[in-house]
Amino acid sequence: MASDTLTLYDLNKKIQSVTTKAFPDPLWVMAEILEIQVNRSGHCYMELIEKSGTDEKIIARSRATIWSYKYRILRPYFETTTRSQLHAGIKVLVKAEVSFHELYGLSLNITDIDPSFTLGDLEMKKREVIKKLTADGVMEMNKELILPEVPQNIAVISAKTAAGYGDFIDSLLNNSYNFRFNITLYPAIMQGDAAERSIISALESIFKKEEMYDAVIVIRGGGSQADLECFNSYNLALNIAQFPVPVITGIGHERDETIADLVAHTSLKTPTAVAEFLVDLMVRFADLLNHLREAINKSATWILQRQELLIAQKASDLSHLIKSSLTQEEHALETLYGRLKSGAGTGNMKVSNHLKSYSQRIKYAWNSFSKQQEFELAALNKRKTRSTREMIMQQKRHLGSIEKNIELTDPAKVLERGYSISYIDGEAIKSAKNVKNGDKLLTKLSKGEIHSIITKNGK
Amino acid sequence: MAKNEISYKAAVTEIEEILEAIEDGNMDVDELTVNVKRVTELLKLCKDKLHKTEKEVNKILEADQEE
Amino acid sequence: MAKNEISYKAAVTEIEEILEAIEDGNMDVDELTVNVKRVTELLKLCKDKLHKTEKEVNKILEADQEE
Amino acid sequence: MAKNEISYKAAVTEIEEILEAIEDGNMDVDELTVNVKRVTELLKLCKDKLHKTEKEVNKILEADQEE
Amino acid sequence: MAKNEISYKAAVTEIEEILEAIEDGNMDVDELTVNVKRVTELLKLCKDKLHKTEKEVNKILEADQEE
Amino acid sequence: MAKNEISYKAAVTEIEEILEAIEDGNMDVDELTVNVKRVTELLKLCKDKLHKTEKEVNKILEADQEE
Amino acid sequence: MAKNEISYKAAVTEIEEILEAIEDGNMDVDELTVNVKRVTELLKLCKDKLHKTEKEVNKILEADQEE
Repeated sequence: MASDTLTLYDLNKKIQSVTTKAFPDPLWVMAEILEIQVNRSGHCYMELIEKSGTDEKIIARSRATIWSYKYRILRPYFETTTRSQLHAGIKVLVKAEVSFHELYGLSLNITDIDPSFTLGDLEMKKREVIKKLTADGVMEMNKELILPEVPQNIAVISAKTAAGYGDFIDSLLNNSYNFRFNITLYPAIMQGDAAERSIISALESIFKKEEMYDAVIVIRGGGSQADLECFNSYNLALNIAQFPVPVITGIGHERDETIADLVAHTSLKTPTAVAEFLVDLMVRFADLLNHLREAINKSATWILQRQELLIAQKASDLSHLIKSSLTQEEHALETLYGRLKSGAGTGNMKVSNHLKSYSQRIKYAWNSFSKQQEFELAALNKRKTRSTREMIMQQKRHLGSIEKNIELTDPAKVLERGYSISYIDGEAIKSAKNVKNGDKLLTKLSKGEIHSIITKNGK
Repeated sequence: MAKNEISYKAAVTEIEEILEAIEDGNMDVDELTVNVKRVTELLKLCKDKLHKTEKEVNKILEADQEE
Repeated sequence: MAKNEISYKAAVTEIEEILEAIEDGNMDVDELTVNVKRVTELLKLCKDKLHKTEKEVNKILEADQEE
Repeated sequence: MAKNEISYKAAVTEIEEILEAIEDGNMDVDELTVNVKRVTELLKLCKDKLHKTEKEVNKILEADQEE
Repeated sequence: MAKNEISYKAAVTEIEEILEAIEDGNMDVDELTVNVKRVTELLKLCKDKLHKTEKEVNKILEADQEE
Repeated sequence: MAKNEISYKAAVTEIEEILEAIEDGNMDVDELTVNVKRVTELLKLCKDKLHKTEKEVNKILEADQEE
Repeated sequence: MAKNEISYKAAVTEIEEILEAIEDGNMDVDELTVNVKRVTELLKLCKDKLHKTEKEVNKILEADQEE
């Protein structure tokens, strides 16, 4: 046996002393809770791990303990701050003493916890889920469904025994208006690790009878305030968002809404609030019906009154119209009579004027005729005088010119100018040819005659 | 009466024909007197008719008013 | 009755036609008396009709009001 | 009377024929006196006729107006 | 009944048509009496219908309220 | 008288015939003398007639004018 | 049941349509009664649907308790 051989106890004791030496003070350690368990004496035992950032492979693992006296203080501190329980899957920042026990091995003794680290982590997770749902395009899907005015047929997802459920049913069915609801419970686990799967399976059951329901109510009453983490789950939100019936949540939180609330059609704070909301819808509808009834009453009355007025108006119109029509007709007849009187008068006047104009026309015609005739006779008279005188004058001129011609031709006149005519044997001599010597010549002059004998003939 | 044998309208037509002939100057002076006499007769006839009609019309209208 | 053979409207139309002819001076004096008489008759007929209608209408309207 | 045997129109025609003959120089001086005398007589006849007609027409028209 | 053969609306329309014709003066006096009688009948018919309807409507609405 | 047996027209015609013959120049002095004498006589006759006619016509025309 | 054949929404829509027609004044008086009756029926149907006639609370709660 080698000299350096140690008993296990010795070895562990050695590790214990090294460890104690190496980690004299507590350290702040970041880790994820893999498992968590509280035993009967109130001690809390956890299995902490660290996953690789890339492939989610566990790269470190350690046990950790919160002793009951500490746990009683840390648990409420953590839960009120984060509104989440210490449960598997969350990341924590804890102050831990590294202790090594020869019998139990290495363990981290947690003395303090920083809830704000977990809170940040949860918030980040929540944001990631919202981001994913938004990327899926389902965030608004359930909100876009139309909630019937009268959601009477209701599927409720709740823990069967929960006080919230009882309150809900009570205020719904005992409403003071006697409204009627058909409620079907789909029981589910509403907290803890199993809640997500349980609620989704309830939704799936409802989905099979989808057409029977006007709304799906998800309520959770009375449980711990720090029990809401399951309602931030991506899977549950995806199921609610895509559900074909409007989902109304009444999960019982007071501050932040869960993702289930965000994607639901309507989210209310408590189950009772949901019940009031539903009753209120009914009241509003009943009001609408009353309002419509009154409106019908008013309209019908109005229409009848209006028609009555109209008919009365027509009756009075008739009487007025008839009277005015008859009066008008009477006036028209009087006008016609007046026209007859004046017409017959003017007719005669016209005709008699016409006759007067004839007398005048005769006068004018006669005057112009007689003037014309007188004028013509006067003209003829003038023509008579003028033409007679002209004729006489012309004859005078004619005779005068003849006289002149004769004077020029008269032999006696010729002789007066010194000419003479010689005769032989009574014949006027025009040539010396036949004249012989001794012929007795008688020469006539203007005044007197000369007798002579030819002695020489100069032929 | 012979006078009534000619209607008012015909009388007026004849008057106008004679007047036109005189106005055109186509009438022999010898016929003129005859024609003027004719026109005068016709005018008288028309006037008589007119007066008679006037009286009758007035009688009718007065009778009507009394009603 | 013969009177009823002509409607009120037709009577008025005839009256107006005759009046227009008289007013235009296109009417033969010989026809004037006849036409004036006709118009007077037609006017009387119209008035009678009017009065009769008035009475009947009043009777109907009064009966209606009493209801 | 013989004078009336010739109409106004015929008288005017004869006057015109004689005057034309004088104006054309176709008339024998021996006949001139006779013809001038004839024209003068015819003119007188026409004037007389005209005046007589005038008187008659006036008489008729006056009578007409008096009515 | 023959009365019911005409609807309220048709009755009102007919009343209005007759009234318009009277107003326009296009109605022959001869037809006036007949038409006035007709309008009066139609008015009565309308009133009757109106009262009957009023009663029925009231009955229905009251019955509804009592529930 | 023989003088009057020849008309004015015939006298003028004869004068013109003689003048034509003289103008032809074929006339003997003795004939010439005879013819000239004849023409002279005829001229006188014509002149006398003309004067007489003138006087008569003037008398007629003047008388006409006085009217 | 026949009642359930019409949904709230359809009932309200029908009521509103009838109401509009009445308010527009386009409704014949003859149709008024029928339509008011129809509206009243629809209203009754809706109210009946709304109000429960039997109390179901206990039934549910009891059933719940038994589980």
